[in-house]
Amino acid sequence: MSHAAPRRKPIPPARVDLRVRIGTLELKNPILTASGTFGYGDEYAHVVDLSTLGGVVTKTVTVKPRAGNAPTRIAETPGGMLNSIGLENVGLARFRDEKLPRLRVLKATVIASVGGETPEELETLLRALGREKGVGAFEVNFSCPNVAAGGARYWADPERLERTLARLKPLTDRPLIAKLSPDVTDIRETARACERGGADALTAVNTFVGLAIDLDAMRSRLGKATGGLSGPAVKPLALARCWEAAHAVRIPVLGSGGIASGRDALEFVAAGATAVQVGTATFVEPEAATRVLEEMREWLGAHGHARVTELIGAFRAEHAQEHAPATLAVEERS
Amino acid sequence: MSHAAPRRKPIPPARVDLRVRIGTLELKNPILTASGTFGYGDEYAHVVDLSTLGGVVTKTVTVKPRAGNAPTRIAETPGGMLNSIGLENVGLARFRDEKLPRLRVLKATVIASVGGETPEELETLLRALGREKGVGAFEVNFSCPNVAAGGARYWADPERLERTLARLKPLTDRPLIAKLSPDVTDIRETARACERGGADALTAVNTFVGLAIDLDAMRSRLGKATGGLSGPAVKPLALARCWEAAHAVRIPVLGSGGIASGRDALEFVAAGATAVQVGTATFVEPEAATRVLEEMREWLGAHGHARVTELIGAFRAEHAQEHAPATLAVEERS
Amino acid sequence: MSTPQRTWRQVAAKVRAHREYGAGFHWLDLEVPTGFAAPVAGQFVQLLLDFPSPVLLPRPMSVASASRRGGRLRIGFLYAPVGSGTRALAKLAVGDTVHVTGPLGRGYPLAERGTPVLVAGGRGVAPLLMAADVIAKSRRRCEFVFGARTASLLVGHAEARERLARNGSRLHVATDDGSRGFRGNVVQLLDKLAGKLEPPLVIHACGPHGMLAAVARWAMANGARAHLAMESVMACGTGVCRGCPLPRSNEARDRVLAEGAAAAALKGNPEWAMCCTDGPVFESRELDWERVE
Amino acid sequence: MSTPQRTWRQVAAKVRAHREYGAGFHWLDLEVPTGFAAPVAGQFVQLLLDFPSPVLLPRPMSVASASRRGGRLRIGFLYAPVGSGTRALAKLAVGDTVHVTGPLGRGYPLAERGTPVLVAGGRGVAPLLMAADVIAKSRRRCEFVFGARTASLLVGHAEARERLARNGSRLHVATDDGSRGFRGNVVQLLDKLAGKLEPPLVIHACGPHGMLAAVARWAMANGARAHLAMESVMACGTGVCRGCPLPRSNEARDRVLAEGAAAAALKGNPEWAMCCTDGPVFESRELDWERVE
Ligand SMILES: Cc1cc2nc3c(=O)[nH]c(=O)nc-3n(C[C@H](O)[C@H](O)[C@H](O)COP(=O)(O)OP(=O)(O)OC[C@H]3O[C@@H](n4cnc5c(N)ncnc54)[C@H](O)[C@@H]3O)c2cc1C
Ligand SMILES: Cc1cc2nc3c(=O)[nH]c(=O)nc-3n(C[C@H](O)[C@H](O)[C@H](O)COP(=O)(O)OP(=O)(O)OC[C@H]3O[C@@H](n4cnc5c(N)ncnc54)[C@H](O)[C@@H]3O)c2cc1C
Ligand SMILES: Cc1cc2nc3c(=O)[nH]c(=O)nc-3n(C[C@H](O)[C@H](O)[C@H](O)COP(=O)(O)O)c2cc1C
Ligand SMILES: Cc1cc2nc3c(=O)[nH]c(=O)nc-3n(C[C@H](O)[C@H](O)[C@H](O)COP(=O)(O)O)c2cc1C
Ligand code: FES
Ligand code: FES
Repeated sequence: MSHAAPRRKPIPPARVDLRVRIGTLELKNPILTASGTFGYGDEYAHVVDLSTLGGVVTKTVTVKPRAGNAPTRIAETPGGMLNSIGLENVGLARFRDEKLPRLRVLKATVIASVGGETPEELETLLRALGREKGVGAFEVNFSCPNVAAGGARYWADPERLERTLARLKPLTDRPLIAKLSPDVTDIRETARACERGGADALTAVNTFVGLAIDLDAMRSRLGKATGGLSGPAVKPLALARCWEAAHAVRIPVLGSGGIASGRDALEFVAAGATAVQVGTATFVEPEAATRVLEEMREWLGAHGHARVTELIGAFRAEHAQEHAPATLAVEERS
Repeated sequence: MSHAAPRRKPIPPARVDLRVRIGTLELKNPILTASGTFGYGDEYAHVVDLSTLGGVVTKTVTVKPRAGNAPTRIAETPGGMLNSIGLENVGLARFRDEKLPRLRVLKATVIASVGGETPEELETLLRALGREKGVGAFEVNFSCPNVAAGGARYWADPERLERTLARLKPLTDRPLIAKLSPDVTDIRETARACERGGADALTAVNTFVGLAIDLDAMRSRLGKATGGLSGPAVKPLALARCWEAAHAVRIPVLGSGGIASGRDALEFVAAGATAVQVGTATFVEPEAATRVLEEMREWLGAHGHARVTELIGAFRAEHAQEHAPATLAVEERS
Repeated sequence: MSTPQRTWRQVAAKVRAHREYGAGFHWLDLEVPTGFAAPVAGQFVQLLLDFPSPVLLPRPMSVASASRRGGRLRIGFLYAPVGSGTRALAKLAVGDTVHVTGPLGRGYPLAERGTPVLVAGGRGVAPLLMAADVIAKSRRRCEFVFGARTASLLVGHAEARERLARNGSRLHVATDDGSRGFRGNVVQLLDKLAGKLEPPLVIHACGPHGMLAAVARWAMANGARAHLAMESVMACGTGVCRGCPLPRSNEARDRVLAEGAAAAALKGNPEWAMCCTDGPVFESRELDWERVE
Repeated sequence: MSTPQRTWRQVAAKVRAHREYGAGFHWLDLEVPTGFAAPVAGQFVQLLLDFPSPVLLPRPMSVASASRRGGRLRIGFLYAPVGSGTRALAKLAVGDTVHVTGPLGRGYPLAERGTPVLVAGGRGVAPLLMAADVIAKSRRRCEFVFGARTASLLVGHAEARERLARNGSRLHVATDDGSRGFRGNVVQLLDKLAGKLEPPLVIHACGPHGMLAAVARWAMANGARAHLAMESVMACGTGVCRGCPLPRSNEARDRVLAEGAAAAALKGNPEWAMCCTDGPVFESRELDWERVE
């Protein structure tokens, strides 16, 4: 029932140019793994050749190691899952001394995710890692819903985002990517604040705050009351936020939320994303990111796109609204 | 693995007192149908005895009839559906003259949903309907994601909400229920603003803005770019918002979002809702509201609750956080 | 049009037969409990898989046959597994439960005076197989025009021929590639046949919207009546969600505006007709074919 | 513990047998393609239904048997349909495809020196049936203590007896209501038996966490070693999501802190062990049983 776009001549998928650019960093292709869903990369090295991916976004690290939240940390919900990990991570020192060297050996393009409860903590992280070999870019997690301090709501303030990014910017020569929370009234405002502050790119979006109650025990199905919702259930919501953010700024946007297929990834690209991140899908299928990449390549080839960049923002909301007067002047007519 | 709450002696489900109060309106039970998912009530009268439900929230009416948005208006997504109806409705005059008389015959407790692009339009509606026989309460739709003007974002401004409600309040002697959008940074702020403005209750929440792209046609799977997401997929998100809103105000809250079973309904009650609305589930199962009601009654009886009101807000987020220091002082220890 | 409204119910039905039907199509036979009203050709139901289902909403499906065996009503469906919902449907085994809401919508007015011409495109043959049955039972004849891209896609061709043979009705086949019957589309074939048939013609058609638009235009240009079974993405199927709009013609819009309350069971929207309750079968003059997608 | 790490893969497996096993349990046999490593007793896999599935995440399931037939590896599972995922699993027919990620986690150290005592509670019998097999194959004897609320819930009782009979191992049954064997729980029975067995005892147990905590405490109090197969809600099953924490004992915490980097394959969290990669089998001293839920 839909009007197909004009047909192009197919080209061999292997010849599709998938390279994209995030600030000064060139990625082989737009498929990355999402922070917190692929460990520190090496866990999956025996099933996924990390060097074939666009990049690996590592688990958010904080200055000190964090033990994370008490159980239960996971609850499945229809089409999605809630998590309340609470930023369990090995901390800055072990990340730099043990994890990064391994990732260098695996030839992964590493995007190091950093998180802090205050602007100062983020400065400490960037001062320590900002010029470290083997880090391609930094993703600043401004959007964790699962920590008592320094979480998504703390960072939902556009001014704080702008000021903090302006302080971080001089501390590294690598691109800075600001990862945004979807739980805001207008993501265009936080997006623009990050751009003003000097972010080289945005990631839209982190998980959505959610709650599930175990009635019989009359407590949360998680150890903490709320968690973050991810997976296919949130894809339409994440896509809407990604589309809005991408149209509000000139810097590249990385899409995240429910991506599980090449078509999902391309929906985000069409909505304006330069690259995308595969998260929860990896829990279902360890090789999800690789499959998403191959499906994307196939689709682009079959539809005659020589470069993935042709498709960035290709979706325009030019809809046949002209046939639908919102208010019918019934009184005037009858 | 969870610690069960202390057991009570079961009581016959038929003896469970399900009555709840929304301002001056007493409802037989807490199960209502959600606006826009049950028409004007009479469409389902041959399969559902409307008089047995807590209430029927009718399709949002506007001053003038609206033809609604161009097709496509529905797109299923994992665990949910997007809709872009665009407030198609018969308008104030026909609602009052044709729909209300029918609902009076069917002995339904009617909650009339009203929507406007401006505070003035809402005043017009309340002036016309405010003292109409057969309307038990009004739900003011401050949260439609699918209209160009007067939608969720327009009404996300706490001050506008407060001022508008203060103007509507004198126009009716029936309870005023403000229906809120989930797409805000902090629902406690819009909730409190409505309370200050004089709302007798809140409904949390309406649908979530979402987008789905048809790649082949390179356009939205809906006629308009974005739509509103509803159904099981959004339940964890809606529940979190309902819980937050309920704890921010003293007035009753009606829960809405993904409710499809008695347990779902009771999760909202436990989170603080005085009543709940069944929406998308009715599309799956026309008698969903009736089943939800019976399942709720059974569960309360089996768990020895003589009154549903005992359970309102029973969920407390007292979680075993004491075992989980957020930051481990590893350096200090080792 | 026949308007058996508000007789629908949701019932639990049992799968009694389920088989491959050629060209990737499946035939599904369900036994519905008493209390489920007998459907009219052109009506549809909402099929919902038993819990746990991989999809949320029920799927609309035209009734392709209805018969009684030992007092029990059986309804048949001809469908193609195209997405998650219909692919999950394809896994149903005999004895499994499916939830059925129906019968829904308005069917074909098969009793309308004139020479009945049934026009089917591809899987649109489903409700017309049933229409042919009903016409045969009432001892009238019809012309059955059946088109597809190529011979192998003439799904239900044998079944149609068999049902039609009973009362001297005739099957006319068209394929785009000429691999069977007339080379061309159903409208070209209709145009060729029309001269030999006794007017007025009453066309009952089902198929892709593009084909239905062409049939509708042909009918309006040639003084025939045409009843077209339309589709739309649906949620409720019962008229409450307002999710399945089809554009009304100017003529229909003006009529709804004039009739006001009386039109379309109080739900009349002058701009958009609802596929599920105003249709799915519409007379050609009801819709604005320029705006049908 | 045996630590066959990073040998897991996700493969498409075929259902070769699927039958009711009594008391509402099912036995599922899957044939996995070559390349899938042979699992050790106590290890688990993640079972994922083929698309379209009504649930999102795979479900963790202990391996209850592993055998080769004609060069092909078959793995068996004993499970109860308790929710949407396992109920959908229960609909699988022979020939259907299931995706299996594994083998995952650390199994029982069955070669550990001492008298092996297998302690099973309810459906916890699954990995211990396999453990009994392995012990039998290595021509050693074991004591098998099997408890349930009542006789009818002693699922796999006959299977256990048969497997044990091969090498002179002994089955000891306990039921809370005394409807079969010893009246009481497995720990009481263990306590009664212990005196007659040659120390040191090496207990391998699986069952509800409450039972496992009691077994662990008994072992610590009586100088026995105990290896307990734990459960947790899981997402990845492979250590990356950090979603399946179990509380470490103070002793284990101090060790992780002291060993630092070397501990637990670089992922050591001094506070919480991960069920999926640090376990699911833990020695009694590794966990803080006061905080196990
Ligand atoms: C009144 C009516 C009668 C129908 N009768 C039949 C029939 O007899 N036999 C048959 O095979 N199909 C029939 N259909 C179409 C059938 O409902 C769709 O094929 C089905 O809903 C697709 O569901 P899915 O989950 O398999 O695919 P999805 O994954 O939901 O979608 C797959 C493709 O089908 C399209 N689609 C989805 N829903 C509809 C819909 N309601 N109408 C049209 N296209 C849709 C999507 O846009 C997409 O291109 C009928 C539809 C209507 C409205
Ligand atoms: C390492 C491991 C091995 C297991 N081995 C077996 C086995 O051999 N046989 C067997 O029948 N079951 C086993 N389980 C439990 C099995 O994974 C759960 O029963 C299953 O995940 C429930 O899924 P569901 O969709 O049917 O139920 P859901 O609807 O997801 O939940 C139903 C109930 O099960 C609980 N539950 C959900 N997930 C888990 C989980 N991972 N662990 C414990 N409880 C859970 C829920 O809290 C709820 O009370 C094992 C679990 C783990 C972690
Ligand atoms: C278990 C889990 C842990 C996560 N941890 C982090 C994290 O440490 N830092 C971060 O920025 N995002 C984290 N996320 C969010 C993901 O990176 C991703 O943005 C989100 O899950 C949405 O994408 P998805 O639906 O593909 O999973 C986590 C998500 C999950 C499910
Ligand atoms: C098709 C459709 C139409 C709706 N129309 C309205 C409406 O007119 N007014 C309103 O306040 N909410 C409307 N809603 C929102 C519902 O009332 C409800 O709040 C929302 O769908 C979440 O609940 P659910 O998941 O149970 O459907 C509509 C929802 C759907 C799906
Ligand atoms: S499908 Fe709901 S009105 Fe037609
Ligand atoms: S389930 Fe993901 S870390 Fe254990």
